[in-house]
Amino acid sequence: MTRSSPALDVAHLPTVAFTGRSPLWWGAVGLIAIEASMFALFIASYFFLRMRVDVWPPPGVNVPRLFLPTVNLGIMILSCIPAYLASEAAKRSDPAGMKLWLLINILLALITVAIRWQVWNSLNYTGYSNAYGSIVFIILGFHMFDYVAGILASIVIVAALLAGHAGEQVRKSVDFDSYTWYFVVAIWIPLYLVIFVSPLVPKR
Amino acid sequence: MQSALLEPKRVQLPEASASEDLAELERAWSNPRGIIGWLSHVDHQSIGKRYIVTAFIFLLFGGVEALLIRLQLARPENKFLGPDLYNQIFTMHGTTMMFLFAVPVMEGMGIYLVPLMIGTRNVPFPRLNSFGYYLFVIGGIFLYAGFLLNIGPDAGWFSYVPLAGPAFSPGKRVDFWAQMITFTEFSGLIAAVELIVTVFKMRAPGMSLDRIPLFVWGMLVQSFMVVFAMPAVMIASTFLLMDRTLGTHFFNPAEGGDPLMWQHIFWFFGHPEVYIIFIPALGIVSSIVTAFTRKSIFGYTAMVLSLVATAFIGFGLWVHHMFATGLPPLGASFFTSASMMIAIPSGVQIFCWLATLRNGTVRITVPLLFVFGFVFIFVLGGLTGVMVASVPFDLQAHDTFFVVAHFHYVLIGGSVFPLLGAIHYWFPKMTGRMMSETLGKITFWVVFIGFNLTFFPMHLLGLKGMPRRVYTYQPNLGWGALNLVATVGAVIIAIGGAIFIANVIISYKSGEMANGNPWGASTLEWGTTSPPPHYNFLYLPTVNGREALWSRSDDDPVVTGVRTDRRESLSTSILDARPDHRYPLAGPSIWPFITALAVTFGFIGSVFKGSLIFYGAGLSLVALIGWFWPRPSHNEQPERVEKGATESNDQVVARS
Amino acid sequence: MSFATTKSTKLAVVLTPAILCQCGCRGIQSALDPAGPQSRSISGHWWLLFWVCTVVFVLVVGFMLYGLWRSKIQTPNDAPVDPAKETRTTWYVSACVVATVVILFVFLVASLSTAKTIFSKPGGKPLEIEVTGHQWWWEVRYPDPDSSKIVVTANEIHIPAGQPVHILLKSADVIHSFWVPKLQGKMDLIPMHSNSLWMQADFPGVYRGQCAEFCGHQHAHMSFLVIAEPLADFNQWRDQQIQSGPPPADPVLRKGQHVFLSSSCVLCHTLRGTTASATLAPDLTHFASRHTIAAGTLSNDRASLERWIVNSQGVKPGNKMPPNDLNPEDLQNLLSYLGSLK
Amino acid sequence: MSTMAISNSKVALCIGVLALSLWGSCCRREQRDFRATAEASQLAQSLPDSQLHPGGATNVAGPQNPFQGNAYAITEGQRLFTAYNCVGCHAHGGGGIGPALNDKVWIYGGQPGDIYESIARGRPNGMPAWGPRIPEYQIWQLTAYVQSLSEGEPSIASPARGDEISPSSVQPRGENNPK
Repeated sequence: MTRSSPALDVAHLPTVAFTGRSPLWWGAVGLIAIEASMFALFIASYFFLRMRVDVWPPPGVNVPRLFLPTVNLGIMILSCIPAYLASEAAKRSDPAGMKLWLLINILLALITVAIRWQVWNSLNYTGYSNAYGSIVFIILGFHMFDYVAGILASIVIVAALLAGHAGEQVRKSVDFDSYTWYFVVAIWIPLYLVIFVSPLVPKR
Repeated sequence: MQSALLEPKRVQLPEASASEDLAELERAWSNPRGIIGWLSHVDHQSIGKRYIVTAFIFLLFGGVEALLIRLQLARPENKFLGPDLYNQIFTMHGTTMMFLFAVPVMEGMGIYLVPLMIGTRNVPFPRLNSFGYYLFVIGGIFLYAGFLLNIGPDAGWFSYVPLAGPAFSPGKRVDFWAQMITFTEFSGLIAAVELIVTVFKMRAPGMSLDRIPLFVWGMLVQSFMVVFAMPAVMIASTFLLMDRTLGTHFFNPAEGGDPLMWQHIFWFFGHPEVYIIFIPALGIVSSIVTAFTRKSIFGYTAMVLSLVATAFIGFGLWVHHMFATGLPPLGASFFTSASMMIAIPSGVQIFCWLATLRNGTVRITVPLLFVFGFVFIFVLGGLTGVMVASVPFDLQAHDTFFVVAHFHYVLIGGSVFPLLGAIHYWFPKMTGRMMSETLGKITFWVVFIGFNLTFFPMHLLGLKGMPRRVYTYQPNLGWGALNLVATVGAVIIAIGGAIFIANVIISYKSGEMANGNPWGASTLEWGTTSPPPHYNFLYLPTVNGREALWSRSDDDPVVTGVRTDRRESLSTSILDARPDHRYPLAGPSIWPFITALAVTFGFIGSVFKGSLIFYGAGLSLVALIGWFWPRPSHNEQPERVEKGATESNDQVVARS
Repeated sequence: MSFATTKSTKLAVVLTPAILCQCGCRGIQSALDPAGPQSRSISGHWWLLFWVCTVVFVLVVGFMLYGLWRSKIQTPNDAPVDPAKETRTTWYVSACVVATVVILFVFLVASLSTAKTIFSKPGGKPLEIEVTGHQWWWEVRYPDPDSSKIVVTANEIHIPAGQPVHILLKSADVIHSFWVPKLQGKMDLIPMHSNSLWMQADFPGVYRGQCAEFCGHQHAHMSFLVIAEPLADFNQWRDQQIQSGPPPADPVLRKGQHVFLSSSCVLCHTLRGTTASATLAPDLTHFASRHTIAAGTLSNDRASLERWIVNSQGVKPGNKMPPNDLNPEDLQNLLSYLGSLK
Repeated sequence: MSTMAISNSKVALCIGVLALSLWGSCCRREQRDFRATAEASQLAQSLPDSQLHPGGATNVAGPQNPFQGNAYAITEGQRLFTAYNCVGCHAHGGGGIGPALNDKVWIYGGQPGDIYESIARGRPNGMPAWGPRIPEYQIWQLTAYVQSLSEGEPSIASPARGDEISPSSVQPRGENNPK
């Protein structure tokens, strides 16, 4: 086996890449596509159920005021800024920046969770009341699950950073965390419109 | 900057360096030993083979159930199985075949073959991949454990509410069904994302989009369909489970819910599901036809476009399962046209294969025989499919044995025949040994004859008015003779299955040894040894044509500079596959298995008590931290070799 | 030669449907043995689909075998690609695709026009019948503005021959599907949804129907009969069904009625003219005029009825009728009484 | 290798034990008992006369419900509860003319035997005696359902809600229990 063949030497290529160049980014896109189709189907189910009845929401259901949910949405959108700055810090390989911005992100997120809890408690129906309650609560619940999962992931990453890890895996994770966070916030906009705004539009 | 990279340098690869690389690769890619080690495997070959073997075991179970169904229906008023057991068995049969066999086996083929075919070392997220496998196998075991404990689901594989709802399906039977869906869909989605990213980012340099093998295109398109279709069934099963265990009202018409919503969501998944099973099979057929005609498939672009078109149209057909629910006629005619339209891309593929066969030089081998069987059976099933797309005829055929015949022609013809061909075709690659051609030919003819004997009479039964899912029928209806013929056919298929299993076992033990490329085929997986080493290729290949191995010359470069002392591969750009960066791959880990157990605890627990899902989530979080917590060995330093954990080098070298 | 070919072709054309019909078309529940305009229209549509698809199938498989044979005798390995041949192949393939599109278009048009026929409201004032699906039997009701003229029966639908009927479909529990293959395609009965279909029997006769959507344990034993009669006979039947049953004439029947009214029977069944008025199970007012018991499971004779009453679960496991442990005398009296309910 | 064999057999043993215990708990819940013989469906025989008074002792071990924990029987009981018009007085457990059944307050005792007796023989102030009309096994099914309303039956065997057609009749389980 004498080997004298041309070779494509890639030794000098980097081992980390971000955004569209990175397989991890595409993995996140896949995850986001799955979640997005789930939420799209929730919305479709919501309107399917709405279409089937004459009065929507059903009599006796109080739709919450728009104020708190809207403020909450504002804070959520705001929380994307520290997420973005954290991911930029990750690209620069700047552990202090990652820590700082992630912590701010987590703080803002926790505030929104508290406000949400307040909103939930103000609803006078539950998932067991009727089909309206069921669909609204499953949307709220699923999004909350995603949201909390995102926060927990950030907390774990911060813990890793505090423990002194700042290698390529952690940097990739911070980056990954940022775009999943954008998604979780972005998908809330249509959900907010469906749950809090659409009931204000009278059904014919 | 990067395009300069494509200019290869001529370097000497002295034997010494090659064997040094070889030794390092062997060490970096060896799998740990023992039970824990076995559960830690993350290489795509192990996971792919596990998927395939597990799925075939489920095929065996599903087949036995089919046989029991046929025995019960062999004669009128048969008392062999009572209605309760019969309903469980036909539900288990459908569920097993759809969720535990057809989709996983195709995904297993993809996970095994795609990285080899596109010339990389592993899928990009190896641990996630093994996590997906564990969820699948646990979901399957869960369902069958339930069945053996008399908790077998009994509302049909599409569990129409209200029959499957809390009031008409007491106990945990349908809950087990619904939660099994969650397990298998998780695993399906994971495999889909793996495959998409593998195909997008891990292709060998030079394998631009228009050089991707058709099988890989098939897996890519299938994975996209999975990503958009499977969330629907997860949602549907979650709704169902919540209605059943928590008392929500998604499907309760009394409180504003709607039973038809179940059908819409389920079939929004359920129809694409058929194409999820069938599109990889199209890829298999293309591979086999190429290999045995020694010719590129005629009309590569048309083939790819028709795959994509099938996927798109596949999402617009779901309502044709609901023609009898009393839809507005305008809507129905839209879905009729869409359902007929999907025959066009399928037709294009068939015509292109036939053109290839006609123009090429055909070697008739067992895999190709299965392709002929595929064309014969699938065309017939496709034509009956066009028939039932017509609303008026469907109103007669729907939910009768005509439809049973139709979808078995499409699914067995369109998917199982290519799959059996694929096993005969890729067996030498997977095991290093050839399968017996003689036994293979016998398998083909026995299965082919048995299949047609079983399912052709069902068309007539359906037209004579026999509804599906009846556990018995009365003698004066005149269905007895045809049913008996079908049962005889089923027994013949079972004999064919036994011959196939015997062939696999005999060939695995003592088949003729296979060289790297026994068929003289063109795709990259045939460019390495049989079976391939754990790292797939000593040097990652480059590609300069559609039929990679046929267009390859000694002057074509191989990739060097990817680290061999740890698991690493090359990531390339999406469109034209230029080298982009070196991509470190995760090594063996037990954490995916532990995480799967934690998730299992939550999923199974929540069937019995809703709040357990939160405990499961907590456990999963702990497991995930264990999984993802950064370890130095994973990053900059070379992989540590665990003591005594490597396979002995001699062994591996001897094998390769 | 040519004569022989035409003759054998003709023979084949004549024989194939005949053979198919022998094993495929006949039957009390066969979709290809139509007895009304709707079903006949569908069946005509089917034969169009069948013949065209058969031709396509033969062509494709024939071409596959021909291609195989051609390539076997062709020039051996690795002949250089001949561009003219490639172009020719492109043309062939395109022609096949165009043919596919044309055929599908024809099918689509045929399908839409058939759909129009079977869904459109026929002329004349149709008879309305309400059918409600229960696990596992059919409630049949002939509505009338005058509530004393409402007819309620079960598992048997009488219709006048040669006249369209409009069937309104409802469900009391799970989804069922109403299907009389010889008269019309099927339609689902869905809780809280109302569906309906048109059908017509051209000639007097008995047409069997069956539930076509899986609905639980006894989905297999959920059939019914459609009995088409000349209009006069139908009207006579209807008038007779409107009446409540006559009081029992002799002591045996009186005892039988007493057994009925004092046992579990009354909890589920109605006998108009008595205190039994529960609607969970079939109305038995004119029970003896029906042809079958238990939704087509048994024929309506004394022995079968005895079997059914004593041990219905042995006949139709899982059905909602409890077994009845009556003493022999009561049982015989009850059987006589039920047998008298013409 | 031998250690592996040992651990394999241990695993197998554990799985076996687990399977047996699962079987024990599941076969009762999942059985579909179709009462295939007439003897099984005699009309109700009264139980020994012991607790016919309001406030009768509930701790005395009475006869066990043969359908204890059986999901099919509970659902059948639910169907019969509507079918035999128990809802007319008791609504869907919430009470009306008759007492509420979805609380832990029992006037005539909450043991299966007491409930059986109440259905079979009736109680003063309006509860009719169903014994002469309803087969014994159906009374036990009703008993099981009535017990499930107050969580006297395991929740994994009880339906989460009904699928009634008339909207007013729907009252999900647990509505009265604060969550």
